[in-house]
Amino acid sequence: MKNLFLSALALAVLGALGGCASLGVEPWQRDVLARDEMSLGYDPVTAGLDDHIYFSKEASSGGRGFGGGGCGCN
Amino acid sequence: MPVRAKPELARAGDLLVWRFEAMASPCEVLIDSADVNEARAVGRSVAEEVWRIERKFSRYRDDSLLAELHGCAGRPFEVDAETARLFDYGQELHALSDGAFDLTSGVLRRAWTFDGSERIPEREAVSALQALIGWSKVSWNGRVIELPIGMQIDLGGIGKEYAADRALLRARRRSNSPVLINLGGDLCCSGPRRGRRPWQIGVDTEGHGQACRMVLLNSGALATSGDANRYLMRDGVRYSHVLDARTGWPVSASAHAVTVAAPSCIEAGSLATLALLNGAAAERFLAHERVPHWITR
Amino acid sequence: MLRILVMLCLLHLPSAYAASPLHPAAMFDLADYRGQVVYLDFWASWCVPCHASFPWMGEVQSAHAADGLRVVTISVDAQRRDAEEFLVRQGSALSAFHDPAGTLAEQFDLAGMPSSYVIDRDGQIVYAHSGFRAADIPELEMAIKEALTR
Amino acid sequence: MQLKQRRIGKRLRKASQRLLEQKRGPAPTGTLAIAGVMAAPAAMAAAQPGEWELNSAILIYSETDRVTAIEPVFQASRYFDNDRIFSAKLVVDALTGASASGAVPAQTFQTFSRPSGRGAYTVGPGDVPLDDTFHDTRVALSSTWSQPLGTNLSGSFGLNVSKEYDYLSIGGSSVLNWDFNKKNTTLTLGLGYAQDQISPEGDIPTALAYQSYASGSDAEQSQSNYAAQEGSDNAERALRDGSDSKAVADVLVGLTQVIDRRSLVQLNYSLSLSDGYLTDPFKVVSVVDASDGTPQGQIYEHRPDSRLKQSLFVRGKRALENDDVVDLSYRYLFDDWGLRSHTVDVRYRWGLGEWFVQPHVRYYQQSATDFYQAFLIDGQPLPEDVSADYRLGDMQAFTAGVEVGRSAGAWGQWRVALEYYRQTPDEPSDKPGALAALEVAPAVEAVMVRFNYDFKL
Repeated sequence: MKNLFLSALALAVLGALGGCASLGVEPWQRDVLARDEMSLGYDPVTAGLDDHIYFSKEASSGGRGFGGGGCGCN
Repeated sequence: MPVRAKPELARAGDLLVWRFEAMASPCEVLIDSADVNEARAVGRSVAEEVWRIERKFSRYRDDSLLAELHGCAGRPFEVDAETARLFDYGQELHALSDGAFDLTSGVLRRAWTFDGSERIPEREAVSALQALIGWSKVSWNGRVIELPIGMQIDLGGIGKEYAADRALLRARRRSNSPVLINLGGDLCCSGPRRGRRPWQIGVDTEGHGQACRMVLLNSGALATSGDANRYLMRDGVRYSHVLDARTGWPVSASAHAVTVAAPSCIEAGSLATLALLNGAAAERFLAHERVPHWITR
Repeated sequence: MLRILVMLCLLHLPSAYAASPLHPAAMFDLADYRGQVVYLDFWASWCVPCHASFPWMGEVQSAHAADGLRVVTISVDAQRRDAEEFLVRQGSALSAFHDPAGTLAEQFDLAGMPSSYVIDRDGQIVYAHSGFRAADIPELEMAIKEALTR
Repeated sequence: MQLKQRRIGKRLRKASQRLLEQKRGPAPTGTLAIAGVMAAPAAMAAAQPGEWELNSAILIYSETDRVTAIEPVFQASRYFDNDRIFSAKLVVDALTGASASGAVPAQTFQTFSRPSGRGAYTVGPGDVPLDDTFHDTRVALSSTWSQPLGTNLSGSFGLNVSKEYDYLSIGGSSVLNWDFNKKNTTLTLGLGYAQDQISPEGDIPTALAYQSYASGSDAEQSQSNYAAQEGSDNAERALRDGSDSKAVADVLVGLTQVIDRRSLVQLNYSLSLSDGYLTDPFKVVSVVDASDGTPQGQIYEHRPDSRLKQSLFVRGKRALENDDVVDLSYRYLFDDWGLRSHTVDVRYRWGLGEWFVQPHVRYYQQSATDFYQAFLIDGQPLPEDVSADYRLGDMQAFTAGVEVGRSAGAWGQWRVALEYYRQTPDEPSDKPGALAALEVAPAVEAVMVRFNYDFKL
């Protein structure tokens, strides 16, 4: 199961890398992407609070990005 | 005295504009109101106040207070409170500029005419005039002035800005509508326009008759010193029209024009003038003062 | 008396823009600058390092105007208003063109934002750079000075 | 000739006020107030070198009858030349209230010892046992340094410390971002390591040992037994360890791809390995009678000593033609404890000029870990690992909320969010006897209010 999943992931990444040459925009076309709310790291403070709440209430955590660090939350 | 064009009220977009001439400049009052009568009343009061100040302090009129003062040279002359405040202010600028700004430097005009030609005056002519310049030679106690014979007071550097500020006070007494007063490039406004929109101002610092810069003004004043078209040129050297009262000669490496924004027009104008007198260091000077500014070199 | 003409324009009036210094991209022609060294800068109001590059470009322009340097800036903002507002904030007196369709940007094949090019007196690109960091300044100034003395 | 360089602003201001016969001090509103050359308010521009960006928030999280948390956050980021950023963040987390101990409810009063071993508390018939002495304050400090490492490579390096009354965590992390394909593609590699130390008051309980206070037939009896049993409780605790530790290592590989002018997609694979003491020292498992379902007592839970978590996270953001932004994400997570979870998160940012409204919906579903058991049957052999913590059981959770904010203005930007969160754990299917009539894992409801304020210096 795990191996299957990993190989599927590897395929997906390779496919994305291969296909991405045709995707994307020119540097001067980044007006919309440059907006704060389009950034994936927008509002890290809120993301941190959310992650912490769900970390302490559910058995899953992480994945979204890289907060790092542990916390002994109950 | 040239015949003045009759003041008139015009419409510019959704603004009413009262145009008049004063201090050898085209002047305008912009009123953000739809009420024509109100606008006319505001416009008139502004023009009256500017004309009053012009009459009182003009160096061209023989009935001005300054003409009377110059006639009394060598004798003590008591001035009214308004004049005293202007002299005090001039004295402060003199101190702040280490003497580069001087109310008595107007006589240099006899030697310098900035018309783009190469008529640089003789050294002797300038040094002869230097004898007639220097606020320190004037006796001034805050009420009574004694001007040595031959010396003159010229409010050229501060008069127009002062008139703009005074006229705005008059306009505000007349009306609550947003008002902007523009006296030939020195301007001040009563606050933002209706709907909290800023006044959008195009400033022509190159003298092309075309706006080179756009400035949005929400409150306070904007004044410009310097003029790209007023200079002398000889042997490839550009002589700016900014004269240092201490030498009688143009400030070297001075900016062509400096525009400054400040709470009052007199403050903006003085900062712009001081920036020009700072020559090559104008940028450093204004950056140090932390005021919004635009310098044309 | 100072004879500074001040024009008051209204935001919503088209005439306000006619008086603005932002020219359409179609008016840009490198040939107009033959004999001068051109520092061509592509910018946008949304580009963060572009904010830092403008004061520097202003300084470079005033320092080398007499040597024949022209700093020409081209905005790739989609909205003209955004570009104008940026210029107002910057208080920029540099020549500015507006290229919303990216026609010029495509011609110069920008590698990033901002992108700048030093073009010599014969109209040849002698230096290209993308991005603007404080550490880039010595190299940029070197490229400009080299083109000016050539 | 140069003039002296000195600030003359104050003297000039005073002189001009005297000239215009204005009062001293702050200029009256109107006439000559602030020199205001400014453009129309626009979204806060990105921070420039030399500037500080300050982000602050306070979260109030409140469960019905259970935990209440107040969590202020303050983050300061200093921008330096050449895209270097230093950032420091302080989080304080003050908890009060009760949390589920893991024990099942009973038809009678039950008495439990407190996690510290000092004192006891009583739970009424039919009520889920909640440990009501639950309060702690956590202080977490973290700092990050980011800088370019090459033309298309950047890195950020962080350190963090988190301290609670009985818990200490120290960790470090580093993230590398590699841009290519005209910055349309970014490859991210993240590594993190943390070392945690737990030293609970009353020491680490012995796994699977009976908690000293068995259920009493009624409250009075238990109260009266309290003093008599204290000695034996202490004796038992002497066998325990004072503290224990765990280490957590994280690896993240991510790919961000710009799709077109208005959309981008992110794909993350992350792996997290925890090793050491992963048990919750405050949780117990009830041992119930096989026929009538009455709790006979409870044992301390025990979880495996290591956990390997893997997750796949996909996120897409798209700005619509009207500039509203849709933010969609999905996470699939699985671990060697047998847990599988799915998380879907949807946000829609609806722009209204300088204001925005952002509805938010989140759905979470997890399957139980292999060792999760809501209770144990008396007489059956003890499993090696067991936990009755409902957070390790089958459950669904749902969040719905809305955020409102103003993204413009000279004084910074603020936003406020209100969210409702509801967890519904699955009820165990084979409850014996009287337990069948009781709700072992009731739903948990919480309300969250958050206020954010961002500004620059």
